[in-house]
Amino acid sequence: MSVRVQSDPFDPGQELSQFSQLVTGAGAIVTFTGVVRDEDGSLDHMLIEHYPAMTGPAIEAIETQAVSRWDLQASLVIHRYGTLAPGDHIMMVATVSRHRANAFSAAEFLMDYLKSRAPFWKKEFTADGASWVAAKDKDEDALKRW
Amino acid sequence: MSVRVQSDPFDPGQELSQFSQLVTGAGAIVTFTGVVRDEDGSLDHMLIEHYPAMTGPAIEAIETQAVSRWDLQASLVIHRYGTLAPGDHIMMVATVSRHRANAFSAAEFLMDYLKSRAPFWKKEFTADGASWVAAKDKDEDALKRW
Amino acid sequence: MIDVVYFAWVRERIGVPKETLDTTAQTVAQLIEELKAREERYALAFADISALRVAVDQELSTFDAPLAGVREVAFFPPMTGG
Amino acid sequence: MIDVVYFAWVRERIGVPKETLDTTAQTVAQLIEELKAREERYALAFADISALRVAVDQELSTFDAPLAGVREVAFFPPMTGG
Repeated sequence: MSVRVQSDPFDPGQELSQFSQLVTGAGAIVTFTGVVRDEDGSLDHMLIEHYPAMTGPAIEAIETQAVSRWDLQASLVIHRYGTLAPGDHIMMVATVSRHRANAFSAAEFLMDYLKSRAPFWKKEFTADGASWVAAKDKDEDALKRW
Repeated sequence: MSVRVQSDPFDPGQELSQFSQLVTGAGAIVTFTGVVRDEDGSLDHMLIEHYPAMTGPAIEAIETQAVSRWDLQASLVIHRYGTLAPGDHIMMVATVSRHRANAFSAAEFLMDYLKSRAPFWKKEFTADGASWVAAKDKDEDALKRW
Repeated sequence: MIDVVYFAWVRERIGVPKETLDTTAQTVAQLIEELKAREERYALAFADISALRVAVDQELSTFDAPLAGVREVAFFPPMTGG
Repeated sequence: MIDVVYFAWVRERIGVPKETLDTTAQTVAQLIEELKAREERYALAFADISALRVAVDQELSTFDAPLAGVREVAFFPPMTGG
């Protein structure tokens, strides 16, 4: 189980290579990588703020739940903060389980919780100015299925 | 959209690195990697047989469905045949979409179809002899949700 | 003339991966009956067709599929990919 | 004495990321009332608490949470990670 909260970029491929070496006896590896999206070509950059004293422990708590609920052999969460440009990788989740359904469910669960329960806030900067990204009802609703 | 059926090993990390460069404007990349599992430490190796004239077209048909149904920007399926040892990577699926739910659903759909509809057959070799892996009812049932 | 191909334990029971047959069968089911009547190894391989799948010209099909114009029929157990 | 920290637009409205307060508030809700009474910028930031979330000692909490023994309270909008 590992959590990394960092301003530095990361390489999802390299992370998967390292992560897949943790797999012993497990059959299924799932990864999710989030990429900064430029909805309509107007995004200059994004600033991600977080709550350093809370971020790590909050993600660890989420990960601990996922590991026990879906019997994961290993899990990884990476989340960036600071300045990101369109196309940059924001975050990544990886899970390993004996069975594919568990690996998929755990990765989706982690994503849903990171969206709405990990203390990150995004501010978008466009030619028209800056604005905080509002939380989406559907992201909050996504938690209800777990 | 790409399909590779090969006996050579592949590196999931390197595949994800290359695949993630196809992402333009999309927000979510999901990968699934299947690893040869050694249920009880008795597996020596596995032999995967396939139907060369059918395998590529069958997977392409599945992928075409996934791309249109979940609005994927890109997708990748790699599946090995031949001799594999415990811990080897058997196959990999990657999907990219604007939204995470689509990328996850498409990857799970591809996996479920590859399990039961792509013409591969696994034979396991242990100290006690060799036997063909039987299809599981739950894998067939998994198709019903789509 | 039609090519018939076999995979996995079907191939092992029949003993060849592929053969070209001269047949008057109109459907896959009739082809199976013809084969079963031919030799014990076919009778064994096709004893329980609920345990078998068939592809006609490389597409998954059903046992009542017609063979007119078909070049290749494949018999195999349920697939175990992934 | 209690540390109060603010994030995102709450921080921007209040104008500081962190302050240490001497308060007699027994709950988070009472602390908010105390702050709102203090200055316009607080009244603005806390105008609609349904748009806010609170963490007490770095754990997500509720507005009726007691403050006895608490060292840090954080106010912020709903989170947008991922």
